[in-house]
Amino acid sequence: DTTPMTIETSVPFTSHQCDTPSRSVETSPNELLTFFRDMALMRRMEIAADSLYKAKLIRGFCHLYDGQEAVAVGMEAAITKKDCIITAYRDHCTFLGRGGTLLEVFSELMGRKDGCSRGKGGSMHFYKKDSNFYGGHGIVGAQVPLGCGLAFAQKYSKDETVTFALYGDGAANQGQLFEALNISALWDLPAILVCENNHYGMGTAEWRAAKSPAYYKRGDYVPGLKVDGMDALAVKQACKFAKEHALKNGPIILEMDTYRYHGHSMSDPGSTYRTRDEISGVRQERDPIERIRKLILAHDLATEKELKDIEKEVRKEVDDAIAQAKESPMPDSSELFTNVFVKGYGAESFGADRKEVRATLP
Amino acid sequence: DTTPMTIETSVPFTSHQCDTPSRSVETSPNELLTFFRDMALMRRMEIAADSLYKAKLIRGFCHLYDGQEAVAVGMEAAITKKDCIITAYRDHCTFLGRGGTLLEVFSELMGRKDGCSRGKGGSMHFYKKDSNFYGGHGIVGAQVPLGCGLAFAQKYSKDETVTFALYGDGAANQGQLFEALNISALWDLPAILVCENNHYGMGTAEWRAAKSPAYYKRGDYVPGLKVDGMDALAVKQACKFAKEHALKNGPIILEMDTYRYHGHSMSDPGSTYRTRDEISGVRQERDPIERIRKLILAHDLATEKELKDIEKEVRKEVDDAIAQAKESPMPDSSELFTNVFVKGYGAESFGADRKEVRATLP
Amino acid sequence: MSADPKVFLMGEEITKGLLEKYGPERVLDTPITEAGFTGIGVGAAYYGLKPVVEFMTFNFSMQAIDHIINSAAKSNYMSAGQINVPIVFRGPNGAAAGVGAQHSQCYASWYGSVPGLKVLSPYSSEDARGLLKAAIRDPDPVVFLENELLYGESFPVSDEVLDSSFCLPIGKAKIERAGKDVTITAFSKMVGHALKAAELLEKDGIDAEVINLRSIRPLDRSTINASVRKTNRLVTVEEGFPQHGVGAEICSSSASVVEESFGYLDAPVERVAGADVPMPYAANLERMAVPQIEDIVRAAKRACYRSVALAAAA
Amino acid sequence: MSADPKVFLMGEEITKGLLEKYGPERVLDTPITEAGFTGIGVGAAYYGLKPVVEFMTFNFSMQAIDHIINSAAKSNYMSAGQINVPIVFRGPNGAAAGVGAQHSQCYASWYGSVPGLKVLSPYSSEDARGLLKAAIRDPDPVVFLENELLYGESFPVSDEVLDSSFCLPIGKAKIERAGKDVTITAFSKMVGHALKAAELLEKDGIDAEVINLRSIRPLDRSTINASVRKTNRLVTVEEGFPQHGVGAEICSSSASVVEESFGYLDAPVERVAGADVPMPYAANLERMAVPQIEDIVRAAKRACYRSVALAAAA
Ligand SMILES: Cc1ncc(C[n+]2csc(CCOP(=O)(O)OP(=O)(O)O)c2C)c(N)n1
Ligand SMILES: Cc1ncc(C[n+]2csc(CCOP(=O)(O)OP(=O)(O)O)c2C)c(N)n1
Ligand SMILES: [Mg+2]
Ligand SMILES: [Mg+2]
Repeated sequence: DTTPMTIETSVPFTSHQCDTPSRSVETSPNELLTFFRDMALMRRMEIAADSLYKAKLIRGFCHLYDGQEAVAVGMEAAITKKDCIITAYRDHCTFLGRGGTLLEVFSELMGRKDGCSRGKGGSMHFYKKDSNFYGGHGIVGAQVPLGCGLAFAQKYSKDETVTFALYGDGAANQGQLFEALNISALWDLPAILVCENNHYGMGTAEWRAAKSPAYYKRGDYVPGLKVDGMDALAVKQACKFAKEHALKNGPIILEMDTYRYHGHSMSDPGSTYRTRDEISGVRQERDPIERIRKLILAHDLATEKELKDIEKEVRKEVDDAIAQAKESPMPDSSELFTNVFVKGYGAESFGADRKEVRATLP
Repeated sequence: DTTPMTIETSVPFTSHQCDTPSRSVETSPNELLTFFRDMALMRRMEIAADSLYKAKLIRGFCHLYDGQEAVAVGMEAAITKKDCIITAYRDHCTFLGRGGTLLEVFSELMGRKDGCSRGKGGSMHFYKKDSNFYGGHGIVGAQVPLGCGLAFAQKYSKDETVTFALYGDGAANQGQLFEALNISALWDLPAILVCENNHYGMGTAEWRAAKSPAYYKRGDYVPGLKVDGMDALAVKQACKFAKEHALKNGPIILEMDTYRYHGHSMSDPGSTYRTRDEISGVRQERDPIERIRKLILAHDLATEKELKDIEKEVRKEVDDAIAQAKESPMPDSSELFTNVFVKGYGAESFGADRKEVRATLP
Repeated sequence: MSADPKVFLMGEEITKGLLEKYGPERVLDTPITEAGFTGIGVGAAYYGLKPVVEFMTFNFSMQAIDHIINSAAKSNYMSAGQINVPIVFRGPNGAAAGVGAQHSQCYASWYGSVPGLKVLSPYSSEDARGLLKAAIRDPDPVVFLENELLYGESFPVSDEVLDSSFCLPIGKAKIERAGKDVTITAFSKMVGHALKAAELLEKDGIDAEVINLRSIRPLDRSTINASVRKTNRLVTVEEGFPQHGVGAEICSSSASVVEESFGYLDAPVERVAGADVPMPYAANLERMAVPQIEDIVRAAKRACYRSVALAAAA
Repeated sequence: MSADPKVFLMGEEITKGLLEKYGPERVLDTPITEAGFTGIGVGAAYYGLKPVVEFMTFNFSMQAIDHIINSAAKSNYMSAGQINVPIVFRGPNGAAAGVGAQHSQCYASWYGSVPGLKVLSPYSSEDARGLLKAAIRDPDPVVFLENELLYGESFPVSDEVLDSSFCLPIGKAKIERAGKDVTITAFSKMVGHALKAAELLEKDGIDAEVINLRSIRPLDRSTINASVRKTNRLVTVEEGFPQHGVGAEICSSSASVVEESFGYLDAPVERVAGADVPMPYAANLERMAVPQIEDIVRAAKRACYRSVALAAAA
């Protein structure tokens, strides 16, 4: 059912150096149901990853996105797969939004062959180049200049597409962001800097890390928009607006007011630097999935039962993918030496004991 | 003659997020004559350095400050030697302003023993710690966080003093500047960022390097002031204002509108990216020395002849210092291995041929 | 830190304990802006304070590396001794478990190549305590490379080490295990591997001497040299990339094995190092990418049996 | 560059000539923000363009080194081949004349240690032309270390080199001068020094073989090895700091002298390198801080006469 319908965002947009998009967002029953399903799937996937981590099937870092799903989903609804996305280490759901599969996610998380990076990247390094998802980056802030570089390439190639570079509130103070913004503004690059403000960088509250936590204004001479990042429709509206703006006028900043339910990574219980009340307050009042559920029910687009069924389906999908991922083998040991270079010219490479293990790079 | 007198700056200050200091500047005949003499000395020194460079007595880089003298001189008039200064590579006159001697300058430029860094630093690396001058830095922008660190130390030590960190318009886009500014604002550091806007970073005009060349506003949430940097009195007024502000409220930016007559360094004729008319226009209308000369004559504080005599004296001082510096020996070859560490614990260090030349670090 | 009020600590996500003990004036939580806060730390050191700058891991020190090299390491020299820089840069270095390519690099050889820096790398609790104190007291910039995986391990500690006056000398290696057949040099986590390898080698009748380098710069060339002159065989172990690594230096340093001890070597030196690839995530590949105890054992045996093997091959 | 429209150039103060030839769309003047524009360059390479990122000198690449290492070198590996990074980082490297400590560092050993990077260092016009073209055509990130002092020198160039199709292979060293008595390895400016040293040595009856490394990574271990097996003596020359340097690698590399050619060495290897100090400004000190021709001659003679000297000393 793609009948157009219009829904008002509950919070107005706040703008800096630019117009403000309308609060009335065009959508359709279909879109709302898709939002629901996609976000439910992301939520379920992240919760399953949590369990796999606790079962020691995932190692190292694992940064979960639950709470922030509306950003990934709303953004995708506004753009096409020819637009580029790049983000930090909290990348599972963004990857899914770009069309990545659960099997690829879980296999990568467990370091298996069927992972999107064949097990070589790990949790922080997901990519899907065929739909213009460029990672998955572990160095805070680095993805912002990289994203502006993608935007440069789009403009250079006259592709009439844009890049969304996502970063956190903690990353928003990084100097390279200001450097890249200046260059992007000078060169009118179609770059959209999306600050996912979940209000904490690890255990540090935004106001302890930033003198001015009004991230949508931090571009100074670059326009910005503050968006309710818990509302997929608001996100969609803002991203549409930003894409148009960027193609015409160059860079723009979107600050998404959002929240992560989980701790920063798996070693962080997430409750030492914020109160349980704060977390449950957000869950009750602003949860992105519940918001859409309410909308669907209010507009009679589906019954409660139908939505529960979707959730059940999603659960099964996730369980099946995990089962399949567990069957996926570890990468072959020869993979140690693949992909060091595209072209190795027959150079030698060495293992830890260089006389025992060495390879010729093709 | 220290009779107070008041002089109006010819250009008003422009402020960002703060009050504007009064255009009426308190001064005295004595101060004006000192300004004249000090600036004439700096000018002469830089012109002599130019000749020495052309005579191949100075090697490598040599960045001259002529045109910008009012900044060094006005700043010193507002502060004490307990306040810290740190700058980039264009550091000869700042060093002189802090009480460094001509002999130290010329000896360092020629790589001699009597240089302020015993010939080991070179043109870009002058220091005078006993009057809180911390260099002389060759990496564009690096001195800004360093300066904020000095300010941190002053506050930590409860010294009630401030730091002036000078940087160019080119440097003003550096990310580390924004990082340091955020931290300084969070911690209320008594840091004054002085952007010496001479309108070019090497051959690049400000507007080609910055989307927003309003440098006094680039601190966004940090206050700023735009100052006529060709007017020593305006500089003095602004620096006094900034010092008070910084001790009370933390960081502030001063943009000094100034001009360098010479090219960027000695290999730059300085005339390919700007017109000769532009240069001679500034010389005629805004020259910092001529402005003070006119003030002195207009107020009958000295005769034209007396001022010419000062210039003659200054010339002789410079010539004498050069003669003396030429007599200064090269540093002893043992200096190759001194000052690598303060404490070397008897570690070995090596020359190019390690079996021929090696040293034990004390 | 309690002894000298000029010492202060800054970095991201600093542990609550220290903050409570020394207060927010001396323990400063910073935003995620390494270049900015490192520059501020170095500036504070110019003024005469003694900052301890913490990186969450040394991978992030690359954001600030210009300040470590150009602002810290070179200042005392460029100023002919006017501006010394008493600062410590510390943090976990090298591979942790399962953190992938961007979070696993070892910076010992990079920082160890730079004149003006001191580079320390503790292995045991004794090292950590004694070397950190030495680093903080030192008037020069010190890069202090810790290892996340060692934070979890426990070591026996003597009373001497627990004494508040305990401190270790900079620039001196420690012979962790004396032996006569083969010298194994290592630092950080790899010292533990080398010691375990030595135990296994003992079962095969090989008596290995294990040197814990402790200081990468200055390198204790004389201790290494003396050992090699005794054992006539050398295995170097490190976690970092092999090319231009610490092992390469030890093998060829003039004051060291090849050049000065040239006449003494009975077998080619053996270098064990991280594999020459970015760190993979998958557990099986990761295991191949970092030196294992059996790699050290194998290399040591090769060094000891080499003359035989060569003869057999000929 | 004219061949492939995907190639573009970016950096500070780029020469007018190129701008006029290729226009402002393909030749981009950047602000002085190395981290920012390098990140942008790498991002553009992710997309499939072929950026040539120019640093005014490689000293300033430290501001952007995280992008070179973490964003460029490791991406192809981390993405299992999805995101390759066809980019060239170029600029003058190492000591120029009289520019002091912050502007004189050689980055060959640092970049050369990193898997995923290719590191080239031309000496002559032939090298510059052939290697730059190879670098631009290469699908992987290439660090291209030039030398300011060589820009001024002129070299004889053959017709072959001038041909528009001329290109050099990556990973191959060039024997600049064949000889039988001692192998001298060098790169960049030091190749010239080594060749001049060889001329002087010839007068003393020593026939030196001079190897121009050209590629620091991959290192052409087989060419070096073959030469050492012939001459039985090795002198390595570089301008950079000695510890963990290119010379250290050559001396100890398994495929190289010490390990594989162990049986072949008649004398300890000799390492000639920059002095182990920050670069001083004063002309006399600066001269001592970089290898001179006579240092190479002396080291080569020592290698050739070592047996004699040893005997005398014994
Ligand atoms: C340069 C750098 N410094 C420090 C870290 C360690 N670190 C990883 S995530 C993180 C917090 C980032 O917070 P934010 O940008 O708000 O993103 P969020 O995790 O909230 O999504 C830090 C400090 C890093 N990865 N890179
Ligand atoms: C990080 C870095 N990049 C590039 C350079 C080369 N460089 C030296 S000075 C300069 C121009 C700086 O201009 P500006 O900040 O306006 O200062 P000015 O020279 O005008 O005083 C450049 C690009 C450098 N020294 N450091
Ligand atoms: Mg956050
Ligand atoms: Mg300028």
